[in-house]
Amino acid sequence: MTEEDHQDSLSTETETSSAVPDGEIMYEVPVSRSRGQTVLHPNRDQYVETIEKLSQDGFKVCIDVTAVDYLENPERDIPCSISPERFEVVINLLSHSKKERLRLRIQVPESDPVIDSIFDYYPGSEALEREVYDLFGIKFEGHPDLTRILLPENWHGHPLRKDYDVGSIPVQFKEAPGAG
Amino acid sequence: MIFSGLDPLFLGDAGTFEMLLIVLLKVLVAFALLLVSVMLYIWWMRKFISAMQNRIGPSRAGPFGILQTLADGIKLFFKEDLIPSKSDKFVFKLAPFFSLVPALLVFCVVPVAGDFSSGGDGTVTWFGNETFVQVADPHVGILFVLAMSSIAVYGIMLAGWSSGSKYPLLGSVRASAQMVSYEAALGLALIAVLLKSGTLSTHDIALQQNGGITDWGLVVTGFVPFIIFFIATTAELNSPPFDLVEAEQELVGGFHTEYSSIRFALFFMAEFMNVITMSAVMVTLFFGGPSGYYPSFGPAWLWGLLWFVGKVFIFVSVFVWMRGTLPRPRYDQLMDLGWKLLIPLALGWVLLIAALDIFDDRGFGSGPAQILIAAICVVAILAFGALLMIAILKGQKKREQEGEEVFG
Amino acid sequence: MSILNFFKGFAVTFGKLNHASKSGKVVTTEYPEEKRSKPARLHGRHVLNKYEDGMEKCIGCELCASVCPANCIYVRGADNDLENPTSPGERFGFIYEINYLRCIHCDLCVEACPTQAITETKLFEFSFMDREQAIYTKDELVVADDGKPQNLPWEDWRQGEDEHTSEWMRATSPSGSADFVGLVQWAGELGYGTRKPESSQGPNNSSETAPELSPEEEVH
Amino acid sequence: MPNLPLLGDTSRVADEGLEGLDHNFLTGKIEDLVKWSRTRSMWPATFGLACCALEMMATGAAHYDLARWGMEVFRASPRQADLMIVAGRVSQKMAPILRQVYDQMMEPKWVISMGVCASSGGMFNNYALVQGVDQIVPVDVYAPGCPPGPETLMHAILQLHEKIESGEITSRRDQRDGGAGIIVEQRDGQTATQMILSQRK
Amino acid sequence: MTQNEAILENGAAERVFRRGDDSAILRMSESEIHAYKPLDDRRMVVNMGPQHPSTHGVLRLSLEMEGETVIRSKPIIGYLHTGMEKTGEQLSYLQGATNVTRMDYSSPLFSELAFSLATEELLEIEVPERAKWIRMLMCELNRMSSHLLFQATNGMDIGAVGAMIYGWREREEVLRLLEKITGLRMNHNYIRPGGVAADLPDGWRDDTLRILSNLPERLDDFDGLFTGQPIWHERLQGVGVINSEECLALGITGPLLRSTGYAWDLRKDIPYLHYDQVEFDVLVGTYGDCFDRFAIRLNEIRESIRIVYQILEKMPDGDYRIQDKKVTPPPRTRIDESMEALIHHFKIFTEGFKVPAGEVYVAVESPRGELGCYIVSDGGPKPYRMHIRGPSFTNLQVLPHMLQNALVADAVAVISTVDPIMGEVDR
Repeated sequence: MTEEDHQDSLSTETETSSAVPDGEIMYEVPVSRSRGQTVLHPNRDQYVETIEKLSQDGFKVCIDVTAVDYLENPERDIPCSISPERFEVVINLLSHSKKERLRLRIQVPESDPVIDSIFDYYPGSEALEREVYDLFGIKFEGHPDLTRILLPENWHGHPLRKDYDVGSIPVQFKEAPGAG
Repeated sequence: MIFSGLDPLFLGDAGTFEMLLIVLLKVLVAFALLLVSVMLYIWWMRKFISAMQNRIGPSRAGPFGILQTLADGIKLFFKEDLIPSKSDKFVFKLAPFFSLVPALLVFCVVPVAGDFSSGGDGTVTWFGNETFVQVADPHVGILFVLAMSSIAVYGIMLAGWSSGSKYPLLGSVRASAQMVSYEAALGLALIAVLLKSGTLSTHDIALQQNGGITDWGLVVTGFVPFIIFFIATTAELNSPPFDLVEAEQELVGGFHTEYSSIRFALFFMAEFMNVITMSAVMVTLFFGGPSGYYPSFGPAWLWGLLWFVGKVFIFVSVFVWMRGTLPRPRYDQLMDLGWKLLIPLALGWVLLIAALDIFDDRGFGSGPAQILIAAICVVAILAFGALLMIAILKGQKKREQEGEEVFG
Repeated sequence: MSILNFFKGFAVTFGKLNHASKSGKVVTTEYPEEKRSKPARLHGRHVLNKYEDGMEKCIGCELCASVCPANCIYVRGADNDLENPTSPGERFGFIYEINYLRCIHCDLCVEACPTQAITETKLFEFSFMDREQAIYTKDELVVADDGKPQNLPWEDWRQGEDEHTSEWMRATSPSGSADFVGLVQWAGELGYGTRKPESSQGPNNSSETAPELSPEEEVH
Repeated sequence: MPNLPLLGDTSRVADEGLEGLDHNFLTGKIEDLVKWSRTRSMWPATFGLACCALEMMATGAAHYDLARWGMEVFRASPRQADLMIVAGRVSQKMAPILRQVYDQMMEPKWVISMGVCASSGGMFNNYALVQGVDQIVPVDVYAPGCPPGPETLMHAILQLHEKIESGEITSRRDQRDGGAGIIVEQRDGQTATQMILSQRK
Repeated sequence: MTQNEAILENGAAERVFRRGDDSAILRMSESEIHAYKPLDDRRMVVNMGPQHPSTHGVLRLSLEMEGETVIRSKPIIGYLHTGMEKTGEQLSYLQGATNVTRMDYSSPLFSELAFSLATEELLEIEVPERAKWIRMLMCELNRMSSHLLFQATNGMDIGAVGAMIYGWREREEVLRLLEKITGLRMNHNYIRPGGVAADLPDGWRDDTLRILSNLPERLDDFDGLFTGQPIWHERLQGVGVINSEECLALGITGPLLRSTGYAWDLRKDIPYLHYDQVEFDVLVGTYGDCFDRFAIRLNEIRESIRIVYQILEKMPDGDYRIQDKKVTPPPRTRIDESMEALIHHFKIFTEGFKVPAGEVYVAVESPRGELGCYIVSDGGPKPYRMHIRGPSFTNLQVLPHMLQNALVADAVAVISTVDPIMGEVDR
């Protein structure tokens, strides 16, 4: 099935079922385009179903799982049916047969930073999800071994959150103010 | 003239002062010579490897870096020593000596020089006394070599075990298994030489080979025992590519991981001293010891010494060459090689030689009978080998099946 | 023939023995006795240049400090003394420090400097005993009266390492535009005068200068 | 009697014990010999962390050849190493291990902080890195650069050699608290440990 | 692609999905592993690394072993965590290349390329032709040096110390060319958003040709040392086997994936720069074992040589940076002449150039696999979020599966041929 076919077959369905999504629909979820790249915006609760569909549709490889903290920059271009939250989990999928990439952006609220793991569909997401957990504090439900991966286990905080300080110290100079 | 394994020094009168002097001198010279040659060998090893790698190698310690090993030694000597708290302290301290002393002792039975020209009797005359240029020539010289090289295993095994940490333990387990199994191949390869020479005395073995290359053990025993002996020696010495015991990339430092300072230096020295002594043993057994072409001028023992040193030098260089070239086999592959190839091959070869010898004795010394018996032996060996291979393959298949059942 | 293959490796290593084959020669440069010749663009230790009349080039604009990803440059500008100006123009670099324990030699400062005041020499052989020593002040960075970089006692200067100081900046056209190739776009330096730009942005620029000898060829 | 044959000036013995002895013919030579051996056979520990580790290994390879000083013997076991070249960024997670390896090394031991990341964190002035390995272990020589070229590393090593050769080995533990720092009082007539390599043969 | 599809039809990757106790992975946190005492007496837990000669830097492997056989294992990483993604948010797009280049330190130019391509995608600009070809040239040279580094470390890990020095020696030749072009031996900061930092220097062509003519002979040396060597076969063949299905499930890319016979190379399949204009072959293995991975890397150097010859032929002249006032600083003569140019110069170097809001993911084929860069821009001069998808990070997940039932010595071979660069794993 090509991309167009999907849009044709799915758009008729969604027009009747859901509440006025803007623009395109693929795999029953709203779509946006960023610099020509296709981005799906599934709901946090149902995104695993989307993943399942995608994995059956040739997107055999999960290339990347990461997250973005939109604390300082709440505006972003997402379809208006999706309400922006502080965190966004970004999943990159690749289809070798179609030579295509797809990106999923899933909104995760700050109050409840939990999302389902996609380990059962893509075992390769294990380390990637651990990294997101480590650096952003987003928990993945159903992950077999959700522990810190990059930082020591007794580390406090999640450094890639925007409210986490960079932690830089002043550079040593001889005549700069404060230099000894 | 064959002295049936006894130094002519001790023939005749009861001990004189000169005899004592000569023996003492021999001990001292052998010890010093060995230490100096170890020093030079380590330097040569590093230089030779450097040359193979288009580098310069040690060059700042003395001219051409020749004092490099001395610098290493002094530095290690003045380094802080440590005995890990988890270790078995007595054994930990003892182990390096277990390693070093046998290496020194083996060298005692090697004939280093003497008149080994064709017709010579391998003796020199010092202070009016006729003697061998070797510290001792016991009747059981070869057994002594075997015994000492086995004791050296204890040094390594105990070192790893007593360190009280995991990598050295793995190293020592490897060491004991590897050395015990290669000891067998080593011994069987030796038997071929012994069968031919009919004596255990190293001096006599060397002396029997002084008639030229066709008399060398290498040719007499038919190359195969030498190859087996060489491979087994490499494994026995932990020399690359069979340095699994200390495999740096796998076991950090193997048995000597926890050793530092002078104790480590002793291991270090023992390891390289073993290379020299085993090369010397190999030269004695298969390459005629100090025999070779003796010009008519100059003292004969000097030519013997030169031949001997030259041959040993070639051998140690080959060890270095291997160090610089070959990747390291895996532990189980090494054991496979020992048990499944070398030991059966050595055994078969001994049988072949023995059969040929017996036929010789019975008067079927020449002609078609010999060829026939050789052919029969080869067929038997091949059949034996084929059976062995079948057994190995069967076993492998069975293990694979079991593995599949267990692990899916 | 696996047995033959076993010995192939021995042939390779033996062939590498010095002068035993084409690829077998010692390639070692014997530092410290000899030093390999540095490529002209190497990012080494910085210098602060002067104009040909002896005035300092630095105007204390702090562009270098702000572009430095490691924040290892500290600059403060001050107004020139009208009677006895340090640099042409209104201001000069009053304090100039580089912390070499932070500097990553990315040369963004050289690209940023509007007056080509800071450039890099080809010296990279220096090391420090303590942290203070690693902070170079203006006294150490600025070129001497003859326009040559100062040879500090812990630096290992050799002949010619000061010669290509501004090479990175002069690499063809600093803006990338082929129209400006070959144009002199910078002021002269004390001791070296006006430096020529690098040539060509064309497909074949091998013919103009003889290829630089590689160090190993020079050694032997 | 201040001056004794073989022992030299003994006037300070009353105050300082044996430390107060000048070096005489015998001990002076032994000390020189030990220093010589330490500079000619300084085995580095394999402590590669990041980019600098590649340059460290390149320094050991054919084009630069650390083996000239007998330094190609990179020891995997810290027990046998003399020199720790901290080659690369030291993260907060790695810091305790680095210290442990340093503690496992036997005296005398030296540390070269190779590259700016090890020396000060370099451009990564953030939460994850230790901002200077000298907070964890005493550093003898800092090599700048990111990464330092092989020559820079060799320069640092030679500086360390020079430092060892000009320093004293007998009384150094008192002066720094047990660490590897080897800055000690200079002997008469030696004022600076710095050297100019180009003048050296 | 039919071949790839055929490969995939053979069975599912049951092994990697297993979650329970019998899986290959020791699924415990570090402190749990520390406290863990295997019930079975014959088993012990051994830590390999982080300071271990063959773990390529600071990888730590916890191995549950029975004798010398590895039963379960877990790679523990983070010992080189540098906080680069956080630092990347502090640096402007102009400075960003200095940050990313330090991730994969054996092939720094690829990280720069991914970052630059992503930024350019956000800016919606197209770099000049010459810049593209220079980028390709540099990347292929870097691929050679990276694979030569692999030959060196791989040889060292298997115990062939000689090979190590040969690898370093050939790599040094390539590094010297890179140094001549970029001014630095490593961490070049050369490929930047908008083009490259400087044009190729005089004499680059001769230097490149010299390397290209010398290298094949040196590669034959590796063939002599390794490829036919029986011990080498014994050590690598049939060790660390993995199949395509497992690779895809685990998100493995690069030579690891190709070693299983699955032809997937971004240069060929989703071409970037001008890789569609050069001829080269995607090398695939058959068995997916260590030997295939070794052979693929060795022969990829040869393919790179082939590509570089074509690049030399096709190298056009012209600008090497985009002539866009917003991105590229003005020519130096203009600074003195025009106030506007001076202001541009100051703006670019103080605050950097602004990048329109949006987010983009761009991937390139690094020597280790797919190297991706995900950038979110909020319209300012610094990335709002900069994430690098390092191939080694994902590839490391394969270790426990390859190591199951292998010996310690195999572990060394497997780690070596997975060829992780810890800088890129831990970032």
